[in-house]
Amino acid sequence: MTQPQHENMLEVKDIKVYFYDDEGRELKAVDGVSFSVRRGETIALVGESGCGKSVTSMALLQLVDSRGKIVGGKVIFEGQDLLLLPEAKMRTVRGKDIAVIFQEPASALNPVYTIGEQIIEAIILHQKLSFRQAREVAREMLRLVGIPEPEKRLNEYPHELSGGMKQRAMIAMALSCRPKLLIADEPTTSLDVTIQAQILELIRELQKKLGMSVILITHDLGIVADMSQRVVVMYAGKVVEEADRTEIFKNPLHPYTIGLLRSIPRLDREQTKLETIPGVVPDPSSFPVGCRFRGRCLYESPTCCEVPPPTLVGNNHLVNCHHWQEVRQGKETARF
Amino acid sequence: MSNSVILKVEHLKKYFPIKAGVFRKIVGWVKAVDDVSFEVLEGETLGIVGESGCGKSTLGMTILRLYEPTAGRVVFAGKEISRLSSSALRPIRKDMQMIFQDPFGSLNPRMRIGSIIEEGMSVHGLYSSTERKEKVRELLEKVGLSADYVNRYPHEFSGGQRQRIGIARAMALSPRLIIADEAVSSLDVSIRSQILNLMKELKREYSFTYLFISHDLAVVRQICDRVLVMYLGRIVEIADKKVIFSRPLHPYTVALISAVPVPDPDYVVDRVILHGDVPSPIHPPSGCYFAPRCPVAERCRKDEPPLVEVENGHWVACHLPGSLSLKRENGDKKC
Amino acid sequence: MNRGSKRWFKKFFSNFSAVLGFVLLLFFLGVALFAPYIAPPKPGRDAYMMPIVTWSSDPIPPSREHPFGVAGKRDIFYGVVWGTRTAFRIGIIVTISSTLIGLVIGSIAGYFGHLVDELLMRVTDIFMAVPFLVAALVLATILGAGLDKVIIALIVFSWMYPARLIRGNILQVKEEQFVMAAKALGVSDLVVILRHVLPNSIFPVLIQASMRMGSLVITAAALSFLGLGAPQGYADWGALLNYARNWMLGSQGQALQYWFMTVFPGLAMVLFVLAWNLVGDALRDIFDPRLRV
Amino acid sequence: FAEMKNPDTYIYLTISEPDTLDPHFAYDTASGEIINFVYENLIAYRDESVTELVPRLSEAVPSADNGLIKDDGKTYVFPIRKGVKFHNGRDLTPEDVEYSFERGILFDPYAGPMWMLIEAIFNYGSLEDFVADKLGMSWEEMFNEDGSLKSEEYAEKLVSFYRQYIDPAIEVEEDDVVFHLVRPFAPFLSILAQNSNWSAILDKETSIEMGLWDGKAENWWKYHSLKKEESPLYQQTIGTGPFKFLEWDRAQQKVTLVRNEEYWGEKPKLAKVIIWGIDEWSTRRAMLEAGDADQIYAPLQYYDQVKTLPGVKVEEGARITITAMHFNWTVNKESKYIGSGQPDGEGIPLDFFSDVHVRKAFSYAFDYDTFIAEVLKGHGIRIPSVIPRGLLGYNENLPMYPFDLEKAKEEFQKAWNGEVWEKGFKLTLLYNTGNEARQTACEMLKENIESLNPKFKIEVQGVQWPNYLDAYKQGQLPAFVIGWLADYPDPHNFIFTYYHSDGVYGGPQGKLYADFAQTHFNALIEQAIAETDPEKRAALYEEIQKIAYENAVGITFYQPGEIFVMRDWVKGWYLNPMRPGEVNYDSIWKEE
Amino acid sequence: MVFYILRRLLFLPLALFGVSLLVFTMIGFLSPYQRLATFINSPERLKSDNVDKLISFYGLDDPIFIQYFRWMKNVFQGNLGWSYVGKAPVLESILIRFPYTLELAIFSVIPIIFLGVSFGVLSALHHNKFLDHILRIFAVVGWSFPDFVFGLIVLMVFYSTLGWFPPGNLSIWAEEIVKSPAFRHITGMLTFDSLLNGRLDVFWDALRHLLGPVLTLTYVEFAFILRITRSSMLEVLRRDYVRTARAKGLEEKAVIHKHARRNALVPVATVSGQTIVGLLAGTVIVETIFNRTGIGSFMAIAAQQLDYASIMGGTLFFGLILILGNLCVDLSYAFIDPRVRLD
Ligand SMILES: Nc1ncnc2c1ncn2[C@@H]1O[C@H](COP(=O)(O)OP(=O)(O)OP(=O)(O)O)[C@@H](O)[C@H]1O
Ligand SMILES: Nc1ncnc2c1ncn2[C@@H]1O[C@H](COP(=O)(O)OP(=O)(O)OP(=O)(O)O)[C@@H](O)[C@H]1O
Ligand SMILES: [Mg+2]
Ligand SMILES: [Mg+2]
Repeated sequence: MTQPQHENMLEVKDIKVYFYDDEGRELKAVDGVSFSVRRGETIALVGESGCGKSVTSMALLQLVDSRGKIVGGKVIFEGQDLLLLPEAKMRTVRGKDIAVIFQEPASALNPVYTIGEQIIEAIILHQKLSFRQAREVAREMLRLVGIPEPEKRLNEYPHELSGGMKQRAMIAMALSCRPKLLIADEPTTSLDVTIQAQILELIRELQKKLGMSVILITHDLGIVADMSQRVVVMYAGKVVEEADRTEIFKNPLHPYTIGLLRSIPRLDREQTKLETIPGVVPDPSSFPVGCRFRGRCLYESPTCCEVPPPTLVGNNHLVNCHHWQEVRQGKETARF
Repeated sequence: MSNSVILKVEHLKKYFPIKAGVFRKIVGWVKAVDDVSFEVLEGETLGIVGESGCGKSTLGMTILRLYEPTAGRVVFAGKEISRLSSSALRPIRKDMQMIFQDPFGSLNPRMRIGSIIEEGMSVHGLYSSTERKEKVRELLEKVGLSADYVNRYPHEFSGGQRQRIGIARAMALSPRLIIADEAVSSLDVSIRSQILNLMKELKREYSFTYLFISHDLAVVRQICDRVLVMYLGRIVEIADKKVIFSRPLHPYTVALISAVPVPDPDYVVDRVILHGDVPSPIHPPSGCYFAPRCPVAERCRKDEPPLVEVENGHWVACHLPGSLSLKRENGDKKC
Repeated sequence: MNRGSKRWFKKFFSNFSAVLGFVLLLFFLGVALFAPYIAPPKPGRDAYMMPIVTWSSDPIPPSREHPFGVAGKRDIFYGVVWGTRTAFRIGIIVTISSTLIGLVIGSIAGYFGHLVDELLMRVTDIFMAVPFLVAALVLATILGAGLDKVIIALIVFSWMYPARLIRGNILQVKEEQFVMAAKALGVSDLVVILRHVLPNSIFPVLIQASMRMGSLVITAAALSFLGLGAPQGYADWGALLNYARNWMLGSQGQALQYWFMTVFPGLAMVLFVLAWNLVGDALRDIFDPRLRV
Repeated sequence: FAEMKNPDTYIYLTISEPDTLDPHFAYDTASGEIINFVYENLIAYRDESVTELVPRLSEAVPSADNGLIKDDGKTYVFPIRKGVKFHNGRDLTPEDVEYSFERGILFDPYAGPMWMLIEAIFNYGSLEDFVADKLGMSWEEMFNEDGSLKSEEYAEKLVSFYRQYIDPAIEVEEDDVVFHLVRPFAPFLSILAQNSNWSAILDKETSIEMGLWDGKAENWWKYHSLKKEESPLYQQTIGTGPFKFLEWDRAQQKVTLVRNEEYWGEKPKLAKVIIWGIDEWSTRRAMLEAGDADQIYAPLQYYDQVKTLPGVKVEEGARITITAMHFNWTVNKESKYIGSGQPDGEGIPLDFFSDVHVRKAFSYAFDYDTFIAEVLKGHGIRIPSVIPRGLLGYNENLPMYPFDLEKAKEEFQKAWNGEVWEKGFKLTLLYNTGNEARQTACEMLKENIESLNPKFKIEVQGVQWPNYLDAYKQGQLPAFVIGWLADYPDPHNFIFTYYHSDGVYGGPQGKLYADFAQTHFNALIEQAIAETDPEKRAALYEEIQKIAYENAVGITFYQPGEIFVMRDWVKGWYLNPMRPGEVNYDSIWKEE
Repeated sequence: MVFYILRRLLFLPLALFGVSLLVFTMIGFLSPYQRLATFINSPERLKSDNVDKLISFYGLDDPIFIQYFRWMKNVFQGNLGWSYVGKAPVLESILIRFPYTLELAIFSVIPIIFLGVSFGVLSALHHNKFLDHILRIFAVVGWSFPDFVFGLIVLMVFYSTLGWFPPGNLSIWAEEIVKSPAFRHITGMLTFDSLLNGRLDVFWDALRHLLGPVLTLTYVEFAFILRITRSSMLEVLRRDYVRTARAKGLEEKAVIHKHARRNALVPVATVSGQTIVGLLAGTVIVETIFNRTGIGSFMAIAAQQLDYASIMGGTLFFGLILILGNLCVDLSYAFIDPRVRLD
């Protein structure tokens, strides 16, 4: 937010998405999330399962499930608040300006239509091309994402492709209209490591080629380290820390971020005992008052019962913790 | 760590019929486990790694005779169990247990966790009924859960807690061998290390023998003594953990290790990016199964490489072992 | 009651149609239970036989004495009230028996698979290849008149549906890891079925059964139309509607002259079926794992 | 408001479909209705009368007066009409007549109608009985299962049987056909006049071509009692009647007749007749209302529904039929309908009904007048015994049991020495489903009797016809309600049926009844039939009826009336009580 | 695929044998007198003396296996016996009636599926809202109304009052045309045949006669399809690919009608197939009321009269239809859902 406005392609301000279950309970799945994305930049949204990463990204496109409601905030995309756009206008943004790749390629592709039909549909919709031209574009896209024999694959159904190929087809579909922003929601979790490496490589290349911004959602810090420039760490529906990649890995200031980093088993070195974050993730229907990491945190104090404001700790590093200074201290002590 | 062999697997095969569509017609066979032989020593932890679908779980299940082997032998504690009748097998089950991959699917949703943990003991007639109850509480506490949970149902627990219940169930019988099938892979990052620590601890305490199945190399590195790498139902490499992670010989192992993203922006590996997809186990390629994706393959497409011991305890199935090696810029220094 | 089932109840009652169905069902249950008070039978007579109130078969419109009118020489009100018991009886006996038979056969087929499965499923196929109405008609004719005979016929030719369903479910549940886990513990086959497989595959069967509970009343009415079923004068909605059959068209210029013959038993029947269906639907919405969030 | 459609086509909606078109096989009114207009008899009833006869294919009605009845009523002569053509163009000859009767008698299908002629001419119940008696050997002894002869020697015997008895009984003498009866048989002419079936005249040559009996003595037995469908006449006709048979659409249960333009007599006004089976009452009624049908079959209970329909008229009439309940004096011990089968209050003993007091009590317990007024809506009458009104021997002054519950009670108290009253009883009255009046009759008896004593329990159970037939045939019914429609308008047809120990309904009344009938009825009945003087006959029948009354042999519930529902535009309709079917197609017409 | 079909067809004779054995065994429990009812089909026919002779004449008192064997022998000679209900050989009786039933089934299944699917989709889109409740109650009312009640209501309203849909198959004049030699019978179904003969007037007449029963069956049967569509649609709407379609920027209409419905229809197809098969077997009551003598009422009467030749023949025929029908359903499933492959 220190960045000049025009550099930000997308600015999400204090967005809130609540779900209501059958019993009418309110689930504050996303509760005041803000971040921004610059042109050509890859930002990573990390946090463990259920912390609201996907819901946040869906809220950008206003595709939250019918039980959920965007109850507040702003989504400013190229100077326009998307939340104020009428549905018809919003539809032209979806797929054209902002595209998504989903986690499970197998279920995100419609099983009864061929890959070709599904890609072409989007192209015709947004680019007003004839079927023939659209088909040409689709084939080109498939070639671009490295699918051999694209002509043949166009006529195949999703179930006829392997997992990696399905994901590539998804990517082709998302990129077929050359979006300005790509949301990649855990694009590789269901894939094998070697395939994952292939796909991530592909996204990186395409991003370079097409010059788009990417929001990469993942819970794998390894991928974050590999792919992103900036990192937003979420916990229980809130952003707990935001910083540049190196900063996050070198100087994490939120106790959760630190715990996360430490508890991951490392391939590059052996640990006699893995660090852990004690306790479990709180139930989204009953988050603790105040800081939501309360109860699992080493630095907990009575002040934690109020929600801390995001604090800027220099060099683009935001953290949501009362005790960040202690943390820095403690960390430093730990280091030496 | 004693040196006696507790488990010996010889030429084990497990093929599944593939029934196509709604018509249930057999159209081919999935060679999920295809001629696998190895040994496990008492007290050691053997990691089994490989991509999803390469047959790790099937191997585990077949060893335990939860699947009937298609061919081959399994010798457990000196007894060949692959031919025993199911009633003769039942008492032996006490000594070999499994922790299942899926903490949600492996607990009967309609049973209280007390009875889930107790079931094995009562089947094998261990202890009296009150002792069993006591034991259940003890076990719950051992795995880090409150003993008061006995009357709860599985759906009242989080994934990590359920995995603990699964571990308690396996431990209740004090088995000699535990097959842990991806015991942590479905867990959240922050929970995973809790469970891994628990398993390590328990092992130290009871000196189980673990067969630790995982596709996560980082986890394997933290917990195993030896590592067995599988690809499409076959073993491609077995070696000591140290050896595998420092000097992998099979190109697939190399690619696998290099592909694991490391949460450290400074750690830069020269990634071996493979091309193409994993071939289907229904129509495996001829020759070396890895050949179509292998960056260094030559004659491999014709001849199937045998599993040979290239150095002490290091077995590889490759015609060109070591021709692809792990390159990292600053990864080694931290080791 | 644990937390989970509380939630289900809450969910159940937050659904309008579920509540409607449940209330209707309670109402019918009440009518069935209190039938002797609502429509007291003549002492010494079989209460299920509707007493004859007139000798002419002409219908009599509702009056103070016969609040729903008279059809087939019998008081419709009495018939509707006691018919509730008949409806429950047919529904419950047939559903329970056919479900149990289906359960046993389906479990055996599903759990043991292979040859046993093949054999049992072929037998099931054969039973299914006999058209239901014809089979029931022949069987009921062979067994002779009477509600019990019809009930037997209905059971003999309806166990296949739960059997198939349970088999399918068991095939699915069988692959679940907790079944493997039980096997790994050395639990014997029978216990695995009874303790692990059945409790987890039975819900769809129960839901289906609840729906069938309602539709059986329709089937029984169809048999009644074809001259089978409860003996003449037995309190049964289908039989009452059957009395209306030849009076449906009314007399000239008064098409709706005999409305009461159809409306009251018809309403009872529709509401009864509706009730079971709504409850079944609601249960499905709650229990069907595919619809669960 | 419906207008008249198809002025020269008549559409009659009924509930049944013909069984067969073979006149010697058909024994149901639906078949008779077709056969009646396609075939012709020697003589016929005049219009609505059942006593006056008119010549048809015979040129005269034989009588003692015109000399065509001879030998004290043992010989009948019929001068055959000339110039009559069959539908296929062949001429009618006396040989055709002889052939027709002989074929019918030799054919005598099981459960068919030919017993009537066999009884009238030869005094046997069936051809097989006749053969067995004359040859001293039963049919089963001579024939294999597949119908072939067991031995060739039987063939000779059978041939000579034909030559000796059948052939001479019916002879052609020049232009006449002569019948020789073994004894006088009063209703013989009535049997011949019954407008259809058994006395129909076929074309001999065509019949032989079709594969009917070849007219020869040799091998005649091969043409005896075929299966229904095996008769070549099953679905074709070779008659002389006013209508030609056009089509029998079995999918739609629809028979179509067309006018015989070459008919020798007065030609029908209708060009086409459609007789259509529609089972559902409401559908029939709707079609009548819409004018898509001219006349429909309507059960009595729907009288109120049709009497006010505009454009529709309801005619009334009665056929010669009765509905009665008779008792089984010796119930089969296998019976499921007699409770425990013991006189213990939970059932009845097998011979329960052999006590006259029980029967009387039942007779007093039926509310005849209410029944006729309410259930039959006044269309029906009470009659003293089984002889319907309109027949010889009917006398409305004969004694009848009134409805009197007090008397019924007294009788029950007397029955079985008071045991019945003390212990009570339990039995089941069966009726075959579909007949509402019979059902109500049973229910009425039940209600009334149960009201006498709480220990009396009667269950009224409707069963499907197969099960009713089974119980009936096995003698398991303690009492049965059954009707009889006259085959010919003569009291013998009723008296013999119900009271004679060999009667169709005599047998099912059990062994004890047979003994009773033997001593009380049989001789009188046989005497009455051989008597030719009507007055003497009438006296004999009255005597029989008195015995029946005194012993309360059965309860005749009613002689029903019927309603005939048709459009106003139907003209010239009348009912002959003996006519099968409801419509006189040959003389009816439509006119707005 | 061919192999699969062959395998299924191989089971056919076995199944039919099983069915015939099952039914014959049931019939075997009947006493000869009960069986006699086929030949003595009403009290009227009891009037003759030699009724009992029919029992041995027709071999009704033979041991049941002998009777079965006799029947089987005839069947192998292509003779299914004589139908006393159909008054014609069994096969002929079935074949002349079947087209009527088939026609009714074909004409009914169109509105049944159309209404069932459109209302089912609507219901799912308004899940648990007012419209959903109304539609479902409307459907369940139809479903739970005994068909004879609704059939008679239709008859009353559309024939008696409005004069639109008369019962029966054809008007008299049309029947004359159909029965004339110039009219070619190709399918046996009146509507199709009249079109093929170029007789629009006859076609219209036949259609008029069809509409009453079609209306009845539609209202009584569409609820089932509605229910399946609804639950399948509900399930599909939660699927990820629906979200993908929305994310592409498709209009909601296209999302639902193109992406969701097509998938939801997969199970509906199976059920529809079963509905057709069911209609072929179960239109007894509607046939009776609208006086369309079809195979259903034929079988019902045969069963009531215990006409065993008709029952046996009919069950064999139905068995055949049901088994073949289910085979077709399974095959069609493979064509509708690309995931199912027949190799
Ligand atoms: N349709 C929905 N109805 C109710 N609650 C929902 C729905 N979708 C999401 N939630 C809730 O919102 C919270 C955030 O979910 P979200 O999918 O954003 O998590 P995530 O961070 O993407 O997790 P994962 O890594 O598992 O994808 C969760 O607690 C979830 O329970
Ligand atoms: N019951 C079964 N029937 C048919 N095929 C099976 C069955 N179980 C496993 N397979 C197949 O066998 C192969 C090996 O499966 P397995 O579950 O052993 O793999 P895995 O290595 O454990 O994979 P993951 O890491 O996903 O658990 C796969 O191709 C799978 O599809
Ligand atoms: Mg997510
Ligand atoms: Mg696995």
